[in-house]
Amino acid sequence: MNKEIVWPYLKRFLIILLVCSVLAGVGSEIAFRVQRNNIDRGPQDIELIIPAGTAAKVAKGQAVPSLPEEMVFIIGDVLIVQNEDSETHELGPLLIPPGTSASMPMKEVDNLALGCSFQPSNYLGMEIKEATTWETRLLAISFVAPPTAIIAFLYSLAIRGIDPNEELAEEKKK
Amino acid sequence: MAAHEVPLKEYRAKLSNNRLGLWLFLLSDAFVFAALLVTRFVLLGDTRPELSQGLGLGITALLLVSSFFMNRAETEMAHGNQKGFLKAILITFILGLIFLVGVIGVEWQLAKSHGLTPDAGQAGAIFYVMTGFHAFHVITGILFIWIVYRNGKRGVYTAERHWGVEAAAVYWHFVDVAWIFFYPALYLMGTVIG
Amino acid sequence: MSFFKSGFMRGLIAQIIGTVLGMGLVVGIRAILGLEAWSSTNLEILEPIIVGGALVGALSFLIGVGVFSDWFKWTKGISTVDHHDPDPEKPSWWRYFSVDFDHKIIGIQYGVTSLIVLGLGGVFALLFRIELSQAGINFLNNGFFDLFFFGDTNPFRHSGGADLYNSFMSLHGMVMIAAILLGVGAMSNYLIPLLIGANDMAFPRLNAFAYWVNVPGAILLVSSLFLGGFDTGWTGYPPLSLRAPLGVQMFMMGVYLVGLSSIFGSINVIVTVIKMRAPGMTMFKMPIFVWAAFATAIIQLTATQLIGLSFQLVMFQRLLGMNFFDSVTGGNPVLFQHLFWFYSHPAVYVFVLPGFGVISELLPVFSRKPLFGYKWIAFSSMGIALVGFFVWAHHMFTSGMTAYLRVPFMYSTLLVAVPTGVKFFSWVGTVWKGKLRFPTPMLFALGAVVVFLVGGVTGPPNGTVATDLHLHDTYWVVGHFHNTIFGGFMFPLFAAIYFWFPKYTGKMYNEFWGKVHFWGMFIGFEIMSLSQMKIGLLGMRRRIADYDPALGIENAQYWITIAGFVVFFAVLIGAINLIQSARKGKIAEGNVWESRSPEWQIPNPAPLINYEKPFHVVGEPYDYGIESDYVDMNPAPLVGE
Amino acid sequence: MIHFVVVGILTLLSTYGLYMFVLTNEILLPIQASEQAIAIDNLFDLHWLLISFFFSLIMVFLVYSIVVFRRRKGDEGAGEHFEGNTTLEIIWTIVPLIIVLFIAFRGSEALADVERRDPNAYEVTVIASQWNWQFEYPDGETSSDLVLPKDTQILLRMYSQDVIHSFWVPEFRVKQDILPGGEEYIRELRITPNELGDFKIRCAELCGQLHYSMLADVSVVTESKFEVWLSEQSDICELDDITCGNKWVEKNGCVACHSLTGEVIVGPSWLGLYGSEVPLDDGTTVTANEEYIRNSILQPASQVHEGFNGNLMPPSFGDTLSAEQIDQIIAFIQSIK
Ligand code: HEA
Ligand code: HEA
Ligand code: HEC
Ligand code: CUA
Ligand SMILES: [Cu+2]
Repeated sequence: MNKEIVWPYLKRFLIILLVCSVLAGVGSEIAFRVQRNNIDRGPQDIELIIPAGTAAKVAKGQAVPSLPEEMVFIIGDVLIVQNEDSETHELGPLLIPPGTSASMPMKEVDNLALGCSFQPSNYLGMEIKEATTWETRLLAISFVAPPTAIIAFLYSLAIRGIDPNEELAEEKKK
Repeated sequence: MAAHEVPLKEYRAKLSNNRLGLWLFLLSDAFVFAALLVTRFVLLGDTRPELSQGLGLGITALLLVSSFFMNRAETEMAHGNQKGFLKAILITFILGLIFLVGVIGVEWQLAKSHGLTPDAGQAGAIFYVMTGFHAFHVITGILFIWIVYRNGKRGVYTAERHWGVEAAAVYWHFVDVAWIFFYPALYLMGTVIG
Repeated sequence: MSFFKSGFMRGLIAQIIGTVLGMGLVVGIRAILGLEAWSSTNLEILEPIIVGGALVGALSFLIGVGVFSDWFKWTKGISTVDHHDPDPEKPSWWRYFSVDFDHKIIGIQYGVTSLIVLGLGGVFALLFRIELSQAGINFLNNGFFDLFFFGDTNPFRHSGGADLYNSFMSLHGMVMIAAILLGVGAMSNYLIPLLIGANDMAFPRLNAFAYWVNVPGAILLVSSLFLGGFDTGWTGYPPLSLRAPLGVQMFMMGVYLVGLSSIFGSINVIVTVIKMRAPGMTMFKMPIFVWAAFATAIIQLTATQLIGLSFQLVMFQRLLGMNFFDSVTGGNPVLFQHLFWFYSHPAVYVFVLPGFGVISELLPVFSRKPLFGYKWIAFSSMGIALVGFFVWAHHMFTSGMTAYLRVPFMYSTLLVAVPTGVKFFSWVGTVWKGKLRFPTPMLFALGAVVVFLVGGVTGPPNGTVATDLHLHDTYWVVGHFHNTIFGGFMFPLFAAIYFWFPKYTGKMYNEFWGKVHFWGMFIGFEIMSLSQMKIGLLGMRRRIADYDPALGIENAQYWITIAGFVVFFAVLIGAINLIQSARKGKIAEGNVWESRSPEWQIPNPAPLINYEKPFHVVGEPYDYGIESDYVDMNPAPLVGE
Repeated sequence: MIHFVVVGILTLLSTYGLYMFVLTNEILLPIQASEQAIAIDNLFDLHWLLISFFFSLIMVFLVYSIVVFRRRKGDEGAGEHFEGNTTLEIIWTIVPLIIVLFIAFRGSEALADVERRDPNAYEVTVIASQWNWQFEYPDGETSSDLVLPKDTQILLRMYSQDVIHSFWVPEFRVKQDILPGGEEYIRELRITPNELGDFKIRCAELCGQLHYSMLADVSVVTESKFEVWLSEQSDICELDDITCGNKWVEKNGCVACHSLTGEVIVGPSWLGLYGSEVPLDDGTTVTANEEYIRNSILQPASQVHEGFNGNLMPPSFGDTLSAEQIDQIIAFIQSIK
């Protein structure tokens, strides 16, 4: 294949691809806003309440239904544990006397099992994920932009074809 | 196929068809290799099977060197040097054969002795399917090279008409390039499992 | 010269011998490895033996039929000629049953095989449709089918009505798709060289190989029925296909061979189109069908590899325990679906693009008007083909794939409506203010537009995720794709068969029976498919052997079955008409349709060598109504020639 | 020009007719029984409108051309000569493109509505296995029917024990495939039933021989009825052995494969099984006593009834059934004569 023939087509395609990528980015951002699932959200404060009588239940080996065994966070979330029980509870580094609350910010991606006094298993599983990020966005754009660009490129050729001779002449003028 | 009864002009036209055809075939084949890579990354993620690093490096080097000799062979033929051509292509053939023995005869047996059998989970499956697919291409490649070698000895090729040599060379380079993608995916990327 | 000495028969005999040898080979290997070598009841032992036999058998067929002969000679340094003149000692039909390199012969071979396979798929459809005509399992469980499968002692016997239903249904799907691929091969092989002024395809031997590999492929496909069938649908999703009866192996191997045909056929098409056009025929002066075939070939060349790979991985998992897709032990079943649909979605555009090409080719001829927006139609084919690579996951909206990606796939899926729309609007522009004539091929072309329109507009509801959650795996989808397939393939195929009939037989078909064929097929089909869509919305799932009478759809089911029979008999009438006309029809001489296209400027039937002398393109292909020519059949030699 | 006016009017009429009298007048969809269905049906409505319009547009132009422009007898001339019109082509590329963008936008909105999460959703675990449904409620109650309270968002967490199945209740509209493979492959589906009534779950993914009959009943009941029902479902049975055995058999879906009437579904019928001589596939026979039946339940593949497939029956009942329950099942089987 001749370079002079291929380049003008490639150039046009790349420009169109660029434009389409920008459009796709904007479009997918709108779709994103509409979509919203639990990991595609801004950081939040998440409250966990230890109800009265928890210690007694745990001592008997029973679980407290309102307390999850597994929690999923995204980076930037803050977990606020409020103790309404009559005994002090522990969660990893946190020590929470009755009637008070303590908080724990989520800083990095991790999968933890923290020692914990309000689960019969003595552990609370915590998964900290990155919020749906540029990676997902990039993936989305990479599925949207190329097909759009292909269509736009092909029809642009139907509207105004590329004449290699003309291109060459222009090159020469410069 | 040194059909000397065909005029050179016609031969050239056919040659350009053949070239395009071969490249299209390779494009098609590349999709299998790409899909195998995707399969590997989906199933194994950032882990990899435990394999003999020395052997991997060794056979990879061999294959690269064989590609060099293949290139020599083709150039010699293009200059009409029959002797040089035969020598270079024979070396390519032997190197290819050693590569094959290295993968199937040694690496597979080693892996098996470490418990990495085809039915040993995803790592085993991926390892054997990737090396197996590639080895299948190597086998067809060396068969092809062998045929070209024999025909070369019979004096079928000339400086103007040696499409068979060229095709074998392009195919062999393709097999080589495919391995350049497979090698890191199998031997280098990610942490060892199992 | 007896039929039993034809290449085809030699191939069959070789396949039988090869199968036995292959089975022996596996038995031998097992014996050497110290495994239990043979068992006539233990399917685990039998499976590798039979697969080995099938593989060697298929290869033997190809060797026996003789497609490799020239290549074997090449390996020995012997040169061969591209064109064998027909052997005067052999009857003219002989060439159709043996390896022949002429593209016209190969085109007809593809076409006839396609119709036979289509008939087979149709019979399967009617069998399972009878089962569905009433609620309750009441047809396929009768004793007749037990006899058919050799009774109780057969380790592969089917276990009852629902099992047989599933096998017939799955086989219907796959056999029909094989018929489509064969039909596409027929159109592109027969037409491309004629349309672009070449005397053959670029690689005649490869072309013969690409045809003949279908034959053992089809044999394997159908043999699955005798090895327990396969209850997986044509999609063969694991883990179900990992547990399915042995027939699934034959199905996957058969598909693999048919896939090889697509790959090699498409190489030929692309090279021929790029390299072998007549002087003066720029890309934008090619007959429009060639654009469509070219776009089709791009898909076939690349995507086909992935269905081959995905099926191979399933076969390996069954045979060697290599775990790719069983999620209980770490595999990933969704991965299979991605690999599978990466081919199988673009494949649906393989089904329709050549048909679109035929429609675009015929409308101008019978409207006596230029094709409206040639470039736009040409680029739409390319657009559909290329965008088709980016939409595969719309078959997986409910599959449990990564949830967020459903939105970009929804968009790209809908985007295909744009180039398809351009085609439709341009077709309307083509017939607008034309002087329309309505012989059978034109009826089929117009029917194709209408039927595909129904199929096309029912695509977007599938394409938006939320509505697809309701529609997925219902008869709505069944209705959708029968419409797209009939509109994009079946109707255009028959349009092409009737239109070029004089070109390959030298005779004229019977117009009356052609019209009966059209109206029967058109009306029968729409009753069938509109009812399918309706019951699908109401809750009729796909791939079920029996349904809940409480859905209130029994009446519609009954009519679908009746309409299916109408379609079958309409096509049968068409086939008889074609056979009769080919034998006894009126001689058709010259440019029957007053077409500008080059193939109509040469005698009927097309001579052995298409164009003794290459023509020159001097005008536009579709300038009907202007005193000018598209091609100059007797050009003055160019300067320097 | 007159042609375009006529065709334009006809197109509008046809669109109106198709939309009003066919697509929205006929009963096309089952009743709407969940909040998710509302969003989906609104989107369907948009699709019906677009289908009506585009179908009419093309058809009217086509039929009009066929009728009005057909060749008259004896006229051998050509049609009007025009080769295309770039402006028109651009219009009919851009307009559908905009419509496509609009549908895609409405589509993602509807999807968001369908997936809207209620943090207080009531969680039910769905276990699918070849041709059987099983539901587990938060406190461990299990059932083979799905009973749901009205107007509460239900979070279904679903997994399969063998192949892929799919959860679908046409009246709820939504559908989700159910994958085998444990934690990582659990898939969720949210439904907020808003109509009282009885519906059916229909497995929507081909899952082998009896896929067609993989159905289960769904009842949407009032909150109070739901509480009552739930309390009846616990794994305690204080009645006589045979009645309890019957309960376990129904709950565990044995009757999906074993009939009580002598008919063979996929497993042997239990009618008259107890005490009979059972031919095994290795050629021997055994008497179907307690021992044999217990073994058949715990290790179905070990003693296989001749003519049946020993791998069809799930081997997992040993884990889910207690010894007492198995005894009660045996008592029940014994009672079927
Ligand atoms: C012949 C092949 C063919 C063709 C051409 C198409 C064309 C399309 N198909 Fe279809 N499809 C199949 C064959 C085909 N399909 C098959 C076989 C299956 C089932 C596979 C299986 O599971 O077994 C399937 C399944 C299928 C699904 C999966 C359904 C499911 O299982 O849940 C989806 C989902 O998006 C889909 C969408 C589309 C779309 C959007 C188009 C579009 O290309 C249609 C575009 C055309 C038009 C829209 C009409 C004309 C356009 C205009 C008049 C312009 C203006 C229109 C608008 C702006 C809307 N198809
Ligand atoms: C080319 C493609 C094609 C064609 C033509 C047809 C034709 C028909 N199809 Fe099929 N169908 C599929 C492709 C096709 N189908 C696919 C891919 C599936 C999905 C399978 C799956 O889910 O896995 C499917 C599924 C499918 C189902 C759903 C099954 C299920 O989900 O359980 C149904 C149900 O009604 C059905 C019915 C019919 C009927 C009644 C016809 C009738 O139109 C048939 C009428 C008969 C003919 C058109 C043949 C006529 C030919 C001759 C008479 C031969 C003459 C020639 C010579 C003698 C040389 N089909
Ligand atoms: C998926 C289908 C399926 C399910 C569900 C199923 N079975 Fe079976 N069962 C079979 C098949 C097939 C056989 C015959 C093969 C064999 O003997 O192992 C069988 C055999 C048996 C036998 C031996 C009967 C004989 O005649 O030899 C008993 C007892 C039995 N099952 C009990 C049960 C019980 C109890 C349950 C539920 C808790 C159950 N089955 C659920 C398929 C099933
Ligand atoms: Cu379960 Cu279909
Ligand atoms: Cu698709």
